[in-house]
Amino acid sequence: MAAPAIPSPATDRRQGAGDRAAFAALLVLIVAAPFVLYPIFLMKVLCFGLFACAFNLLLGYGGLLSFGHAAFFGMASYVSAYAAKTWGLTPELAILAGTLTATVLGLVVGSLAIRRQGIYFAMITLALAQMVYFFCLQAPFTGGEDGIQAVPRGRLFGLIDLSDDRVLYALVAAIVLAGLIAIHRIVHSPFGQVMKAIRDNEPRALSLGYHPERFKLILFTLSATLAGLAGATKALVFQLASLTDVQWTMSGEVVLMALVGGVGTVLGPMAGAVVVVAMETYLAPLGSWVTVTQGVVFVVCVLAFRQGLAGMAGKIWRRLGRAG
Amino acid sequence: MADGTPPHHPAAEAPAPLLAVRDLHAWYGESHVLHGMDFEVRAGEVVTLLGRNGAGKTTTMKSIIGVLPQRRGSIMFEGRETIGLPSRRIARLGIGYCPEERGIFASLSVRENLMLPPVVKPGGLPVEDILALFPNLKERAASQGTKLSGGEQQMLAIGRILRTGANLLLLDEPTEGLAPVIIGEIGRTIAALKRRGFTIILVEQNFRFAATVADRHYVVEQGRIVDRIANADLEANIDKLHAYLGV
Amino acid sequence: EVAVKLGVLNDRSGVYADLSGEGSVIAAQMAVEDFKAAEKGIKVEIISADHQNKPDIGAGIARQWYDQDGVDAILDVPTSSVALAVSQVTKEKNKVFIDSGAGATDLTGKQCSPNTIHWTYDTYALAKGTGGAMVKRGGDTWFFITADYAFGKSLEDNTTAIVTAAGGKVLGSVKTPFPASDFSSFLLQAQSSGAKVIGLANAGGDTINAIKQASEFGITQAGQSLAGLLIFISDVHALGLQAAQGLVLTEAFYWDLNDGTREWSKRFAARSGGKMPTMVHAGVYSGVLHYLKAIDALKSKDPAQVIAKMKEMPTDDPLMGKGQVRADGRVIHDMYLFEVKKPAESKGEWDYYKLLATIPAAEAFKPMADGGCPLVK
Amino acid sequence: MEADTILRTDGLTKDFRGFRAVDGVGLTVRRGTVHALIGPNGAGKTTCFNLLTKFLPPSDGSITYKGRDITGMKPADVARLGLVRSFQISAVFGQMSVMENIRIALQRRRGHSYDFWRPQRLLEALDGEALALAESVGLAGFAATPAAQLSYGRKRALELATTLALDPEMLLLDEPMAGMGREDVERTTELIRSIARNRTILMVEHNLSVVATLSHRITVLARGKVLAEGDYATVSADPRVVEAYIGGGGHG
Amino acid sequence: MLTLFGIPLQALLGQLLLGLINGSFYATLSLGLAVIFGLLNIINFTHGAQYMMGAFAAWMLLAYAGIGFWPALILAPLAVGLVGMAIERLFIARLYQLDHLYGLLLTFGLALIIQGLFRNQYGISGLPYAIPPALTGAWNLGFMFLPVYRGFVVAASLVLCLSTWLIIEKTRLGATLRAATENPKLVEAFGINVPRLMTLTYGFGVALAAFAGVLAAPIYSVNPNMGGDTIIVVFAVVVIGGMGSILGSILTGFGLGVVEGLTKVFYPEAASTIIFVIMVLVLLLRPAGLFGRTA
Ligand SMILES: Nc1ncnc2c1ncn2[C@@H]1O[C@H](COP(=O)(O)OP(=O)(O)OP(=O)(O)O)[C@@H](O)[C@H]1O
Ligand SMILES: Nc1ncnc2c1ncn2[C@@H]1O[C@H](COP(=O)(O)OP(=O)(O)OP(=O)(O)O)[C@@H](O)[C@H]1O
Ligand SMILES: CC(C)C[C@H](N)C(=O)O
Ligand SMILES: [Mg+2]
Ligand SMILES: [Mg+2]
Repeated sequence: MAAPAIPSPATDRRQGAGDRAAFAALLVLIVAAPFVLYPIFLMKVLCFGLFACAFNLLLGYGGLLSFGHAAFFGMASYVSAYAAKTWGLTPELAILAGTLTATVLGLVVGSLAIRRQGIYFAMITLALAQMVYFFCLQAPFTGGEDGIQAVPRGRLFGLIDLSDDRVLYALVAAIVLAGLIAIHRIVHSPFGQVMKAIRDNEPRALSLGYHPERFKLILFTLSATLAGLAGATKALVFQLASLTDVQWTMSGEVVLMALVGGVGTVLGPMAGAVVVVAMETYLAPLGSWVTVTQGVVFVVCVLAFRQGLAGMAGKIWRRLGRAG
Repeated sequence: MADGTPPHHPAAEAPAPLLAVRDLHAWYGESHVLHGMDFEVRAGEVVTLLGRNGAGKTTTMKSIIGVLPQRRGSIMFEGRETIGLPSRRIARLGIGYCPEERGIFASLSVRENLMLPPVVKPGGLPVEDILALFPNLKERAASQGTKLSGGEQQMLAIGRILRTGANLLLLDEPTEGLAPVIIGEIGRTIAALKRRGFTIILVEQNFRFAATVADRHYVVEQGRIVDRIANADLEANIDKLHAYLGV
Repeated sequence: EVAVKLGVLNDRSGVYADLSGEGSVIAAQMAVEDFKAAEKGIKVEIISADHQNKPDIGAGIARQWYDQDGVDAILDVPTSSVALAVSQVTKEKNKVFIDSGAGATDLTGKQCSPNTIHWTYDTYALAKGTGGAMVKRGGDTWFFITADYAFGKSLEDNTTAIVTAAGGKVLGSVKTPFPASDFSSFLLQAQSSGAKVIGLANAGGDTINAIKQASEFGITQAGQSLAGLLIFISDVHALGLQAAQGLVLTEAFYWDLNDGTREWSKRFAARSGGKMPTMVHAGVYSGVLHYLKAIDALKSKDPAQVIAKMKEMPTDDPLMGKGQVRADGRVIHDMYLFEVKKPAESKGEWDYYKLLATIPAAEAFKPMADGGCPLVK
Repeated sequence: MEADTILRTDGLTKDFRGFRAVDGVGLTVRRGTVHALIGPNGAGKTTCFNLLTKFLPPSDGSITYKGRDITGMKPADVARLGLVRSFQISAVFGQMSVMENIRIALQRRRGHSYDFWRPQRLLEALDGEALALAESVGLAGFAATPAAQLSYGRKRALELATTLALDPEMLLLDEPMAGMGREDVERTTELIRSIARNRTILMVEHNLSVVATLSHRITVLARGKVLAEGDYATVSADPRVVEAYIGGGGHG
Repeated sequence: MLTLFGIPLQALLGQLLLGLINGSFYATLSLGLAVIFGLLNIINFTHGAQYMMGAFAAWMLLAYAGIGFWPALILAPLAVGLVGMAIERLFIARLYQLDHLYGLLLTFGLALIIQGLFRNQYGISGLPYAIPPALTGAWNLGFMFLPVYRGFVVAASLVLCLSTWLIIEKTRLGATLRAATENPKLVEAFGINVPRLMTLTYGFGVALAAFAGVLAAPIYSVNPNMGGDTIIVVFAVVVIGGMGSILGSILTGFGLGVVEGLTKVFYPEAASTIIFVIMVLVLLLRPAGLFGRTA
């Protein structure tokens, strides 16, 4: 229906080198940042970064725009918070519980949604996410709009006390890095190749004997799982799970992050998350001007930087390559 | 238009060419595709552009109608310079364009597709004549445009510009994908249009077909006109032409 | 020489931005100026942020303020869910939280904290005021239109208790999605219940829409009365007297109560583009004033000491009058029952209320023993 | 069914909202032949292809492939049985290189398609075979070129190479020569001829000289029905075919 | 008394009527959205903000110029439509050939800006706007008390919806617009001024939203957020009706108003979720919505 304008993943080798360089830079940043910046802020950025990258796995590499990803993020965060607080599970088990919940939910939502395409796909995911939201609003265990508060951070494997922000930071950084590496691997796997082909020309893939729905469903579930991992981790960082995380505005926010960062790049959305979270955090004193500022950022991004931050970085990288 | 009336386009009698293309250059982004095309078409003529795949025939057509904005040089239509005009103004001067990829609109029915281009001058064919020409269209009039078979879409693309009264028709590979019987039909149509005073530029791969309808042929190679052959001389030049076209 | 940093954390862009928002910052600044803090050797800095009515955002900002920005006390925080989260963080970081905007009784009840003080009102006080008064005036059968979230439900529960205790009866209730814009269907249900009073257990835009539509459907003309369980003067301003007339409501403050309130409110209005203060603004002022008094008395800002001092000293200021900070953190002071004037009765732009009754501090709030606060067991 | 019949349809019918595009077509394709399906525009040829490859469900009739009833199958499963199609509008994976295009098809046969946890390097094992296929259609020099940048004729060649990578027993080609210049037409004709040596081909084509040179047997469709069938000489002499399809001034 | 599922039939009738009234807002709003989507391929997230601007324009006309409801019914949509046209020229015109996503994000950003600016200027609680004197009062229908104004709302939106539908589906204008969305270059090459057509269309869709805003002003709170809450539901209406189908969104608008109204009686908490339940069901059973064309 619409011209394919979502920037598509680059094919060439240079991209691989660029990715490696970006991963290395990210690693350095992750290690160095807590010496300069507020660790809780950084953890928030990391969690949202992973969320955005997971979302982008679906959009950038599957061409599927989900407008309901908050459901996986939020549901996982509720389950992990509940598991840690009420069942008293250790943090790693709580996160696992949250993540698996997102996997199952992803499988269910995915199997309904992937039957439709384009805007209809987006709308089904939105609608299903709204139902998840309604469930979270009504179900007693989520604590209504108060959310689940005062979630204990607990001891990792029952041993390491996570109440120190720096220790927790190390854990979060490890989880997020693992998530990003997983995404990178998925994109650059045999499965990723077929996915790329399906995105490029679905009828042709079908005529070659592939079942596009199966691939899409797997991708959807993987994306939901990773989004869940991000949400589950976030619940422990903030010791809170709330309706914000399952609301449709959160689904919108993650689209924004991916767009600002660069759709169709493995790490771009991470950069997008940095920008969006920083904006929310540091613009907060602006009060009611926050939304205006956010709006301006949206508009400018769409009009001037459609490739996102990663796109710009790529351009510069390529120019450097040409010069050097 | 009633038969027997003299050709309605005053330019038909004038000695000046209806369309004169001079030193036309065109670009897609950074790639320079036309390198100084020079040719002209007189009113009432049928002229073909022949050439291999990628020679620049379609690009020439797009430059004339103006859908390719990156162009330089001069294109005079009825004595007016059109190179700086947007395509809608060029079309309004009386040029009808039938694109290579047909450009049938999926969200419109066959009838709506047919009725879409606005009438720009008097003298177009009445709808009934067009439907008589392409009976398939009549039968499928209420279908969605792109549900037509490949060939039917081609008929629709040609049919819809006949209505508008444009006196210069740009037909880009009108016979592609058509059954031989329809190709014959199109040939007769072109001849009829010519008799009615239309001027036609035709891009063709199928030069045997071209030979049946055209007055003159221009050979395009790498964005330039490399030869012009009158139809009458075609037989004599057939070997040369084969060389050009790589047969 | 003590330097304190106050953080006004409230809704600056959402539905409660008018009743709290920038006005609360202005009120806090006025308190600092009126107290002449600088002359007394207390250096006060005020910062502010938007919690967007989301607990995670509110808690995040609170945490960062305490950890990074050296904030000593957080003020206002309308929206109970955010207030509960901020209370949690404040306790963990051992700072001071003086809430003005939120309604949850839990803040000083089951979830009370040694570091939290709840200043202006709560759902119990609202229920007591409006619910009690309506029954007294003969409105003994009720139907609730309740916003489907914790605040609405607690308002309904509290009012139900008061109404039944006073011999009234609740005929039914309907839970409305939050937020909602069309209440006509719910109003119709309320109407066909035949209850004498329709209790609106909601707030902000929901209440405004419900009242506007009730007047449109002629509910009040037909003899039923509306009880807005939480209505701020900003809501009445938005409704206009035509739609709002006759409403009975409970507030902790009204600008036109006495000379003290009038003088302060005029100054407030001058700084906020002509808008009169709500009780939330007044509560922020009152709270900051009391907090500064405690610091001045101690010449220290140590949270535990300051809170102890605040609980020890009686409260007294021109806006809320005399009162007291209870051991559970609840501030008690007089509450007022108002009726919204008819357009003809109003003499000026902000002349909206008629005072019906004053509810003495001792009766207005939930007794400490019933609150279930673990601190005072 | 005769032993050497690979595909057969009986009473195949397709209705579009009251319009019957294919009307009781019975078609028999023999193993190892090139079978052409021709007919006027709108006769139902592409629709037939869509029915055979399950891109459309038939309204009526049955399809038998290698003795198996495939009428109710899914498109991907039909492809897995070795019945593979090309499209009237060229179908390649535009953003992928020629090599990757072919590998996608090879991958389907070799497995690993669902392996999302393994590195892509695994696929390099297929490169040799992919290159050989590219070579066989004259694309050896373009292995790294993104498919979108190929000329029309080369896209067609790539599409064939990709299809061949599946090692299909039977190919359905829809107007493989449409829009090609003379050069490409000749190259592609050769290509199809070489492919046809050990496979069955069913093809739609309006270029009668191609049809005449390549096909062993021809079925003529008109208005959704079979009008005539036989070899080129028989069919082209049939007055009904001349009237409905070839016309007076047929261009061969 | 006759009852149905424990509810008196009379009360049920009243609820149905109320649903229909709400439905007329949905219909008018989703009509504008469907025009913009169906003809321009832009998912207009600013629609809610433009609805709000309509209501505010009516209020401003009254407060600053003393112009009442009736002229505002024409003037406000006109003014907001002009603003919409400026927005289209400046921003949206650059996005037509791109993926839907970009139009959605851009208009979402614009909505944030517009709502933020109004909030800064007028606060959040809203502003009073009275029902025009000619339309006060109510009819007693026996089973309920129907305010005259609500009756007017239904009538006005019905008239508007039907005339819009006729213009778009039954004239060549509509076909031209659809073609222009699909392939603007080619339509332009036929001699049609596509950019101007697009601008006018967007302006028209926006004016429809503003019209709904003026209708809403006397009964809903006139505040900067009034559209933000409705927009998602209106989207759902358009999708259920079939993206781009004008008639579909009109009928679905009214229909969903009724369904929502009934939900408010039987399971009020779910009243805002029911629409999404229906959306999922519809999309699973009918891929292109109730009245949509399959691509
Ligand atoms: N959109 C485009 N972007 C870049 N290059 C293009 C584009 N379209 C065409 N070209 C290039 O311009 C040249 C001329 O193309 P054109 O389409 O005019 O050829 P043609 O003579 O019409 O060929 P054919 O017979 O295949 O239709 C070719 O080399 C082609 O690759
Ligand atoms: N999805 C559809 N809906 C409605 N009608 C259709 C559809 N697909 C095809 N048709 C109609 O069915 C008839 C047969 O179409 P088909 O594409 O099979 O023709 P064809 O023989 O391939 O013609 P061509 O040689 O022109 O490609 C045509 O009249 C076409 O308009
Ligand atoms: C009206 C509001 C400021 C009260 C808020 N709804 C609460 O939850 O306490
Ligand atoms: Mg061409
Ligand atoms: Mg065909």
